[in-house]
Amino acid sequence: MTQEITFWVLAIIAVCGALVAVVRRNLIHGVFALMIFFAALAGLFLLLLAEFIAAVQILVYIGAVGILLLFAIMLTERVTGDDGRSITARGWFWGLAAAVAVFVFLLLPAIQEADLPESTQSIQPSVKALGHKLMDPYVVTLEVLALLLTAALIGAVAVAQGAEVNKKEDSDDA
Amino acid sequence: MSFELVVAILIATVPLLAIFPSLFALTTWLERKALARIQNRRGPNKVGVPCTRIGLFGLGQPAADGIKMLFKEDIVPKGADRLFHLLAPILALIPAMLVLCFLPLDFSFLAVWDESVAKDIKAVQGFALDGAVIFFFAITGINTLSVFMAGWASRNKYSLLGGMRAIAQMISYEIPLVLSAVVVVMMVGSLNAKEIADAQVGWNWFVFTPWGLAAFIIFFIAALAETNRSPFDLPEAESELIAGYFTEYSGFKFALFFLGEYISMFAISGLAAVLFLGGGEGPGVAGYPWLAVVWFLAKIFSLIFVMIWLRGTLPRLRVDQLMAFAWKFLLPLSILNILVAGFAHFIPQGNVVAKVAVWMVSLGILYAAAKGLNGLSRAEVKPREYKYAQ
Amino acid sequence: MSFLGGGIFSGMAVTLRNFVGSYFDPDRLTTNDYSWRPEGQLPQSAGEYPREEGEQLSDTTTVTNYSRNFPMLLHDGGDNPMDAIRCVACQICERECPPQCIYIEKDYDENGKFIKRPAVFDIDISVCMGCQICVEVCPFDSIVMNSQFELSTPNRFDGLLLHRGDLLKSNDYYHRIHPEEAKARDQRMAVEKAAKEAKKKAAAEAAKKKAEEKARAEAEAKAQEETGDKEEEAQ
Amino acid sequence: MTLEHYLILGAMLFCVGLLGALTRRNAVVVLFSIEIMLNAANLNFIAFWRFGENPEALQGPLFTLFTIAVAAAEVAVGLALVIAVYRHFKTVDLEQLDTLKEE
Repeated sequence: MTQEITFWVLAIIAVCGALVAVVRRNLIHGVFALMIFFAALAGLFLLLLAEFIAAVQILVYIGAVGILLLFAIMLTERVTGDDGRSITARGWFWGLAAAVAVFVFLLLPAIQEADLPESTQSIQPSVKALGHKLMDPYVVTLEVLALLLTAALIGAVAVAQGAEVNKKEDSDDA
Repeated sequence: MSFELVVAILIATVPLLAIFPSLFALTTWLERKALARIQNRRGPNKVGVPCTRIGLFGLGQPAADGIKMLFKEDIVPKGADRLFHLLAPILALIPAMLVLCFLPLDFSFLAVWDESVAKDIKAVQGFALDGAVIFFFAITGINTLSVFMAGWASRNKYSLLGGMRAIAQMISYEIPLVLSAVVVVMMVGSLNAKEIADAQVGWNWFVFTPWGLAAFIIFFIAALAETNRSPFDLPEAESELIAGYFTEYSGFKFALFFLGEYISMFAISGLAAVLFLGGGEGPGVAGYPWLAVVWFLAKIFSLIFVMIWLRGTLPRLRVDQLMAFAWKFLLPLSILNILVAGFAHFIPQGNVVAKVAVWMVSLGILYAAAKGLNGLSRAEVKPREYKYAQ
Repeated sequence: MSFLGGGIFSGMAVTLRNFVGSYFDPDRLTTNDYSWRPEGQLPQSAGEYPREEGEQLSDTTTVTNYSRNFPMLLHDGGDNPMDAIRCVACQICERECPPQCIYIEKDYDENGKFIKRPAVFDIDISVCMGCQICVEVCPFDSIVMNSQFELSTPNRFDGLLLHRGDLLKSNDYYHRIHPEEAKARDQRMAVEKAAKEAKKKAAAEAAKKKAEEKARAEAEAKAQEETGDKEEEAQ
Repeated sequence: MTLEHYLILGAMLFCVGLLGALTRRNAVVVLFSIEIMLNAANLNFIAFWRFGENPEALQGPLFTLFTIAVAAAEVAVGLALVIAVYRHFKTVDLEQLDTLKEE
């Protein structure tokens, strides 16, 4: 019973948070709604006994991605975050229609048709087991991921700084 | 949910909610008193028992301040975002209170009447989670958001500047903070706070190993920055930003910020005590389990006193110095520390001589690296050049 | 201490000494204790607070020499302080002041000639940050730090703008509040003055010599001229 | 709670993300929406792991862990691109970034 209440509350918070994040005009409000969505999802992970994933979700999404988004908004938009122009693209109706159609005609029937397992097995969540798995079969994946993150770091710095360097060169030429 | 489970949850959480806010009141008094004594002043010494002239060393000051804060007018600036302005102090307090449950303060001794309730308490306490330490860091990170929220919602350029400074600082110092904790996690092989504390039983505190000492120093410095304590209190630099992100806060919202800041100070000192100072370990714990809580709080308090002492000693850093210190000094040093700890752990240490040799070598490497990094990142100090004089 | 972080530890030792010492050594408690007196004897208004400059500082304390608050202007005594003011309105401090809280206007006599003293010398102490840079740059030792701190005022605009009259203090006062510093400054000034006078004397002697030489040369030239003239006449 | 609940929730979140990505014109909001879609997928991974045959293999959490790391890298690079675009075009409005369009 407690689990069901928790699930419904978290599900409603998650959907509302995501919707607000997507439709809100003020971008800062949008980012904070997105944080609420991430937090609700972390709660759902906890409910599914994936506690390490929940911690990583909070650490990465709220602690890092959210702050990064805030910085990007502060650097690109007006500081108030209010977007004065029309917020939706020209074909917004078709976008809405496509999203609803994907849900109603593509995802929902697939879920309802599928033969899903009903019962859960009792599990003992263990960070140690996760760590061992990362070291034994998935070590190459981990290394590739580390490489990817390094590349992303260098790439992000290069892309974000590139314009300035180019500008300097341009002004030197001129 | 059974009634006994509810009782267990209450026993596991209520002491935390009772102890730490009252310690907060005591700490504000201690801080003001200690700072005053360091600066040759007396500090609060008038407020004591109401309606009398009994001073009680000014111990009534926190209560008087609290009452004053409650009755102050709550001002919201005209252009402010009212919702976020209200939410920011709450969001500052909640994560700070939340992380307290990941400190291994075991209150199961309170359930003297029933063994099963004591067992339940052990099960529901936050530090029983397998990844308690990583949860701690994750939830501490939310604090940053509240700082931004306060700075942005105030519609004040100083607040926004303070908020952005705070975010940059907190993100930068979170990395050495986590990396220095990784050393301990590596040594114990667990992210569970209880297991980490238990691994240090019998004065095997991690602070007494070379890598543990280095990690403790890095952790403590990063913790100072993370909780915006002097000398890293740039986000609230009074002389530059007129208090930074909470410039526009008054009354009880301001008090909430204050409370949140102190609670996160307790929390991070508590984590330092768990990781490096043996948690609740101390003489007499085996016989009386409640002594563990006392020892733990004593360790937290000694760390807090060092924080206050440092605040009375050191001047504030500049922004560029702050960033350079995090990225050019603490970060490489903490990564090197992980390497040193790993090697030292796997070098066979049969006898005492080998062990001492390994310790001396690793201490030497760490010190030399710190010295070298310090030399590399130190800016050339020149006397001030005057433009017009001479 | 030369090891890494040693500076921090020695600083902490200093503050710890202060912290512990303040409980045993009354000299380390420098605040005036407005202790509770029986009803009726409490200070009724701000005017009853110790206002005299001398009263604010007890001379037994060790920090008196180094306590500083806002700048003041020195004069060398006499009935009219403006005659003995050291400031020559060179405006170096005005230009060097980081928060730009000093405002100086030069003084002119009736003929519009600059006389070396300030007509207006204002310091806005709501802006001043007490950095002491003006003291460091002043070539005439005319601006030094005061340690008066009872500056609270009901008016934040005019009340916190100190004018020339408020800032002018005698050298004796300076000796009273910062004895060591003032003595050192006076000694340095005396040495500098002596050196300057010696230089002046040397310069004067040199000038005298030069003048003598010139006179001699002129005399010689004249003599030559005269002889020349005579020769011409003779021719 | 059955698996179906979680899957429908995931599907709904995915569609909300899709809606944002298709209809908003601010590049940062499009990035949010992509994050929402990735998170919906993560929810599905975890739900399938929890209700699946062999939870000891920990495939769901591991895949989610990798997804989160990749998403973090993606956000970092994406936001760097947004900033670069903003520096160049002085806007992050996706409808105005049409220099390749035939006039």
